[in-house]
Amino acid sequence: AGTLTTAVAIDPASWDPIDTFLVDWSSAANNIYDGLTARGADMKLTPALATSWEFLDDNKRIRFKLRENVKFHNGEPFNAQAVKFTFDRLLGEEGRKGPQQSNYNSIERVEVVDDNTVDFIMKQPDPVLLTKLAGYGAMIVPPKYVQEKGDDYFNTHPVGTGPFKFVEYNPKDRLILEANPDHWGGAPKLDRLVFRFISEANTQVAELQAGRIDVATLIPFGLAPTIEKSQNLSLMSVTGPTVVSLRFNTKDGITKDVNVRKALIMGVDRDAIIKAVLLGHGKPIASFQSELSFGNDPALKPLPFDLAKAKQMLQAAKVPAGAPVRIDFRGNDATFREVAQATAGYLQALGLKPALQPHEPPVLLNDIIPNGKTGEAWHQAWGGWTFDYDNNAYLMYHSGEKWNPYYNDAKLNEMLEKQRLVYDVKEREKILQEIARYVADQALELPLYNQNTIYGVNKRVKDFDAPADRRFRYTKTSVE
Amino acid sequence: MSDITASSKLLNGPLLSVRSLSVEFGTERGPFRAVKDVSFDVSPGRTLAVVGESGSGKSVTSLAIMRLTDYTGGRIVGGEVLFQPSGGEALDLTKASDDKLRDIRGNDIAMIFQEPMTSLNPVFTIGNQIAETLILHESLNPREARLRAKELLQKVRLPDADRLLDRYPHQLSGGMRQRVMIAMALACNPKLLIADEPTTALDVTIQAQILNIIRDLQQEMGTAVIFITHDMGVVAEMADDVVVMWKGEKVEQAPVRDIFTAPQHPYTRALLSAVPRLGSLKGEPLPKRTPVIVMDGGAPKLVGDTHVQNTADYAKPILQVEKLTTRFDVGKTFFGRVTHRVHAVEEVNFDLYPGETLALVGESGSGKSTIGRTLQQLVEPTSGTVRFNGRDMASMSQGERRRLRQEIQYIFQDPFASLDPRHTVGYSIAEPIIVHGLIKDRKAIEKRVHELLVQVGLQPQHAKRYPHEFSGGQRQRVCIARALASDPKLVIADESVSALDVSIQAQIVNLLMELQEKRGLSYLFITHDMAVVEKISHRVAVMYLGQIVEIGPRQAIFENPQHSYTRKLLSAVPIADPERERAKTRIEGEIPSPVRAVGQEPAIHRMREVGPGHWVAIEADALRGVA
Amino acid sequence: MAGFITKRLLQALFVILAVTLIVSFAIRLSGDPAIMLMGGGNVTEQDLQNIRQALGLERPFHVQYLSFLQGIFVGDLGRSFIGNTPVSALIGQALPATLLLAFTSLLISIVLSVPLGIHAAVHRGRWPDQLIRILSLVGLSFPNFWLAIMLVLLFSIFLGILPPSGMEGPESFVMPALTMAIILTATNVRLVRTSMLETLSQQYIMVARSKGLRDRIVLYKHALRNSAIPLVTYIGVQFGNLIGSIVIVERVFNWPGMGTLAFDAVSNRDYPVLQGTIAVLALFIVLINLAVDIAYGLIDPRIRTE
Amino acid sequence: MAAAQAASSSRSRFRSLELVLGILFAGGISLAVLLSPILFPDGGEGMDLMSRLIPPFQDFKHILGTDPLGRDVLARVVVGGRISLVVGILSVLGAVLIGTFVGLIAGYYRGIPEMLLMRFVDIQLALPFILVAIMFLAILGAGIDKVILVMIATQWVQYARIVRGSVLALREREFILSARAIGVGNGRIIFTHILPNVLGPIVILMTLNVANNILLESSLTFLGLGVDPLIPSWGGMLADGRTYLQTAWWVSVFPGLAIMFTVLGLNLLGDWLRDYLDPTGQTSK
Ligand SMILES: Nc1ncnc2c1ncn2[C@@H]1O[C@H](COP(=O)(O)OP(=O)(O)OP(=O)(O)O)[C@@H](O)[C@H]1O
Ligand SMILES: Nc1ncnc2c1ncn2[C@@H]1O[C@H](COP(=O)(O)OP(=O)(O)OP(=O)(O)O)[C@@H](O)[C@H]1O
Ligand SMILES: [Mg+2]
Ligand SMILES: [Mg+2]
Ligand code: NI
Repeated sequence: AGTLTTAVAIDPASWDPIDTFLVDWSSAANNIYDGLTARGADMKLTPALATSWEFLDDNKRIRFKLRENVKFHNGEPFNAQAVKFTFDRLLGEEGRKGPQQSNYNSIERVEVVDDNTVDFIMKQPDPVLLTKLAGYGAMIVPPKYVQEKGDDYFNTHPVGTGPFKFVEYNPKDRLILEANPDHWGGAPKLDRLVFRFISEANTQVAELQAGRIDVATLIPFGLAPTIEKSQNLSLMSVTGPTVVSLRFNTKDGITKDVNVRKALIMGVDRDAIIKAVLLGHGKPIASFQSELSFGNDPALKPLPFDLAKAKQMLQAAKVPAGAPVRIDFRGNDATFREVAQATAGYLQALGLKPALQPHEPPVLLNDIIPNGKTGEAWHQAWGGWTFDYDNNAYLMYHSGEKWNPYYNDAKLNEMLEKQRLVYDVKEREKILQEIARYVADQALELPLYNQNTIYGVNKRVKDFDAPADRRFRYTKTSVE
Repeated sequence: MSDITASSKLLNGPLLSVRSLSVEFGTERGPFRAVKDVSFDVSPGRTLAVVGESGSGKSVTSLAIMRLTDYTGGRIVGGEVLFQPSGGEALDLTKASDDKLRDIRGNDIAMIFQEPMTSLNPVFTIGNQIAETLILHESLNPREARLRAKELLQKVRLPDADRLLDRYPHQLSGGMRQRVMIAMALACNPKLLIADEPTTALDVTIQAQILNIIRDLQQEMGTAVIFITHDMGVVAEMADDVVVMWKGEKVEQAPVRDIFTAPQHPYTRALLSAVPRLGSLKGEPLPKRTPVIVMDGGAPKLVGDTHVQNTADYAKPILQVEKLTTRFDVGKTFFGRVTHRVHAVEEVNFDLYPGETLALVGESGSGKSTIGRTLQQLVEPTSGTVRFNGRDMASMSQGERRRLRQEIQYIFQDPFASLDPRHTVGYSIAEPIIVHGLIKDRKAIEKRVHELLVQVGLQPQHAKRYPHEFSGGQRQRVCIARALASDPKLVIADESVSALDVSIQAQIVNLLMELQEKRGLSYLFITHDMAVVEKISHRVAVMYLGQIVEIGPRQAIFENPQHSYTRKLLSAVPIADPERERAKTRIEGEIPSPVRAVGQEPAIHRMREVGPGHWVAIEADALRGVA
Repeated sequence: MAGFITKRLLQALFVILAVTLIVSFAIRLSGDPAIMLMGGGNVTEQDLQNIRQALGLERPFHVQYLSFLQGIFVGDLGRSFIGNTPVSALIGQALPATLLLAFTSLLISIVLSVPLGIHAAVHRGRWPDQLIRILSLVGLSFPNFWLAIMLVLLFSIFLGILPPSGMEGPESFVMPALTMAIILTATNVRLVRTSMLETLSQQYIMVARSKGLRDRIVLYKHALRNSAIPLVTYIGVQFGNLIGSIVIVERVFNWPGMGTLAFDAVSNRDYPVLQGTIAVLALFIVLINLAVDIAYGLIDPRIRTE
Repeated sequence: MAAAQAASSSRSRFRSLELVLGILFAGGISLAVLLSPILFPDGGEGMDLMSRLIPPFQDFKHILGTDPLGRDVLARVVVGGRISLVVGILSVLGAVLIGTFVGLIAGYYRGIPEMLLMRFVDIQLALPFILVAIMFLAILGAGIDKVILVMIATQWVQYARIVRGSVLALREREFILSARAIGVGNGRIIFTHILPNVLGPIVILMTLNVANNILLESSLTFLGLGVDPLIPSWGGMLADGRTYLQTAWWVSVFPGLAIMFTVLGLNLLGDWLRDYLDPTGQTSK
């Protein structure tokens, strides 16, 4: 019993699964909808609306057995038709207008076998598909409701099969859900969930301190100690998907030279930054992925911090003293602002002349990066919810990708393409690790850290599983 | 002297007793003592006239009595001002609390300020400003107050009082504003009325009525009056006692008869000798300069000589005014339709010749200033033509018009308002020289400014002062100097000598006449002072309700006035002789107003020639116009 | 008067046209909403094309702008790119929140600054003046988000009497309005003070005093109205500034207003929402300034002549 | 008003006190800022992650403490004045010059020029600063010069409107008429008679806007649009320090105080200038 209030940063404006890519959507909607599969706070994949699945026809067909006697919140039955409808919608006209379709392009179509069985016919292999079915665009929606009420109504009055039912939505302010006692996984312990949209970190913390929210999702590291010290609050810090690196311009400037890039990496004390700026809420990384990520190789170690060696290498590469290093970054990322300054401090110690250039995010995203207008380096933060290195690596290193304006390497391209066709887990992992090593070898980026996901939680909240990816599912949680 | 002895002494004595009052100003050049050790008494029902040199501290003394010097940066550095309010203890106003002072101000002691233009708040209606005092001191409600305000306006002979209540100060003529000020001061039937040059902007007929009102008040309520004036005729008519001030000190005090018959101090004598007397040029066709006695240090000295002003050249007029009409819109509906207009000037015709002085006299509000402003292109005429040197002004180019502004100078009726408060008077005087490029060299300009200041009776070091640091008369002289600076051909002088003491006035008048002789200047001289008119003008035009009702050679007008209004005007002139029977003229009845509803055009009366160049309006026509 | 007002309203229409045209044009130079909508994941050029087509962004600029204008005339401001919500619904919700906040803070500021400014002017050079002047500067020395956080720390966390954010009851107005009012007041106090000094040296003020009027009447009736022109003008200008700076205050206090709406619209390159909000805000700013111009004539009859 | 008399005698002394204090504050801070290359040769950039967030008055080397990156707050405050003062002063000067000129012309000539100029002003006024800033900086790219340009572009209208408002009232005053009557040309009337009489509110607004603009830079930083965070600036420090208000107040309070003293100094100078320009103020209340 009781109400739990969670603050998330952004109001996604639509609760339709195919309209959004925002984590904040998932933070709330993960309680409204179910997917065929699910992933808990421990990041393990479990059955959800599908009870089991098997790969047929040389992996070209995947057959799902569906859970029976499940009803949508509006009373509509969940069945194979609903699954087909969901994916037809996602892959059809409707889905084309949203950002989710492209994530599921590997699916050719969905076929109804019987009321409780569906087949997914694959266009091409997709090793990550089962994970993708646990969230976002693959959340199952009620066909009759959507068809009758229309898309606009559905946007603001979502209906799913999840543990909580929609009650009220005030745009830019809050979303209110109530318990769905008939949920197939059992009735949740809480009566009500409130999600408030608060985009300013200081405000979230203030609300948390004032006891008006129970869970804060946006906590600047500078305020972490305040929460830790507070009597009725606790700070939860878990390894999350977000990794941060400084990507290098491999085409122009001093960073053209791989040795210079390596020197830059060695010249920055990443451990010190994690300790001082992130206050320990992060881990060093050697490749652009978190340790939870599929494809992560614990054996791959980051280049060590060695100022003297770095200086030497710069000298060897004939980099003049005071050579400029410009770093472009997202201006609204307060944490990175500090990290960037600290990094610049180290670059300065190397005898270089760093400059930091903040940008409005759309500008960085639309113009500076894709059009190759960055300085010697730029800020890249990434947090794929699938926890699969493919998602990061392909977009970052494959030639022609928007995020990769400079680097074009046939060997790397080939490896990236190849792993996408491999279902064999072991083999795919091997290729991914190879990619990571290759990238590290070419020093395409300065891997900074894997940033923890931190929550500020009121101590009255019990059984709060802190999910690494912020996709809450408050089925077991309760409040005092 | 302690308060207690003071009050016991005052019990049956004077209402106000000023004892050794001294007032000082802190200026940038160090402290300046404007009033030194001045003492006098005023008793209920009596009038004390204060006369004296311009800048001698008259206004400052009166401000100090009400303790208003506090707000002008002045400081009472010595003396006391004992006031006996209704039935209560005598009170030293220099030490009274703010609350007490507020009770007294406006209620027991009221003041009419010297400069009516700047004394009214520009953003409130006349009605509002009068009613305010009544609501405060007489506890009237707004409706009653408005009614009373209307009565007061009628009492000071303002036409169309009802509508006037809703008009703003800038829509009134100088004399109208002055009467509003008077109405305001009289509102609460004060025990003591301080009137600082209350009638300078009024024509003599209205002046006579205002003086009557004050006398009535004295008789009915026992009001004591301090009357500051330069007009010795008014002094003779009004005063019981006279105080003469000179350079911040009281130099003489005596009953009015004694002052006129046996002046003691040399300054008093100099002053009286300068008083212009109506009829002094009887039989003479041309105006005449006469020598004046001025104070040189402490001793009187005779300057100037007698000189007939034979300067006018009637060959070709410098200025021709034909059918000049100027109207103002005063009533407008929300949709911008005009409902009422002020017919300020209606089809006025006259010529002015080089070297000639034309005096424009007439009732207050009859359109004299408006004519001046129209000639100076400050107001757009509604119709009519004005020719300067034969050229129609309307057809002149931008450049020609600007040049015209060098050749025609207009001296504003209110000197304070017409000087930029942010510039020194030296700068203001130099400005016409600079903008018309008359003198190029900076040193030479400075020299010329000093010269001009000396000519108008000021000192070269005054150039560095700002307008607010001058007395009313001093400012007026600054304006005259400024007008003369551009070396004009025609000067329009609007009440330009009215704030000057007669001695300075005589000097300025002589200066103007001298310049006329040397440079062939023409003057359009707007004034209410008939004695000055007689002395200075070649011809006279008399205005009434926006039209010229009589125009002709000075001698003809003064010795053979034809129009009834002209006659009334001449008979109302106060004579500087206390022995004369005090005039008791009282004009009753409807006061004609120049405000008319749209479509109701006034009748233009025809003129007939009664002597050479002497034209008079046919009165039957005028009456039809009024009706 | 009526003529003047109709003329100015027509001009206001032109101003709004110009403003929306500038904004619509400029925003299209600085980023592609399709990319923003895709969030930078797995996107192909084809995907982007699809989205642009769906949003009607492939049409030439003038066509897009004209259809926006057509929409305005039938009261349809289009739909948000995000969530497909009608822009008019978004504005309908945000506008009252912002206007309420803006007017409350303006009101607070006027109520505070007029007496303080007058007091400072009257006591010029002495301690009340110095104190008021220095205090007003403290309000100017820290940015509004900083002041906001301080207020939150004080009232919500330390004293626990006001909600730190959100628009709920009347108590939630206190801090956002105060934050903005502090800064406005700092400016207004000084403006009132200067204009008062100018007016207090006029002769008619002395005349008013000679009538025995209470200081309050002399100052608040006679002097204030004569000093009001710069103040009233500045309030008109401030309203514009207020709308500009309200973005930050709304963010800090999580106020669901126009500032947030416009800021998010810019960040997401959500053209319809941005165009709509700017048009509505422009309308208000223009109307306020029209009111100011009309007020001139009411304040000072001498200006009425034209 | 009881103290009025005392005031008049002490006024001249007070006026010079304003001048002295104004010069002391504004001048002192400007001097420190000018000398900053000598006082703090490392430009406040000397980072030391090990000595982060030292409170003020505890370590002799860091009298005002250190920031989250272990940089000396005092050094950053002094060096930070460079950008802040340049931004504050240049932007205000630019805006004042343009705005005053437009306001004078519009208010004096009225008619068509007024209509055109004032509608232009309305357009500018209706574009909220932050949004203009975002778009402008997005299109032109960031940088201190562009920040100043945006401020000028958005703020000149304030002056234009204020000036026009005052001019409307002034041009009906008698002394303007009398200047015209003497033949003073329009240009000269505008610049020698009208301008000095509208300067009071402008001077006040100017000195206040210097503060405002120093702070605007921090608002831009708050929204992620500011300038290079490596170059210290008061606004940037305030924005960066906001998350440390509960744990390390000194990071943002000292730059705030620096702004305060600068603004106080400038305002005292502004008041003095206003008085200096207003002769009537010298002797009357
Ligand atoms: N505010 C002021 N500051 C400095 N000096 C002043 C101030 N007001 C008046 N004075 C000076 O005090 C003297 C007396 O002025 P006051 O106004 O009393 O003269 P007045 O006798 O009324 O003259 P007038 O007949 O010309 O009006 C003058 O010399 C004048 O210059
Ligand atoms: N701007 C204006 N708006 C409306 N009415 C005006 C305006 N200026 C003057 N008037 C009116 O025009 C008439 C003539 O005014 P004018 O100033 O010419 O009179 P005057 O003869 O100079 O009087 P006085 O001797 O009292 O100065 C008056 O009734 C006055 O109220
Ligand atoms: Mg006087
Ligand atoms: Mg007149
Ligand atoms: Ni007081």
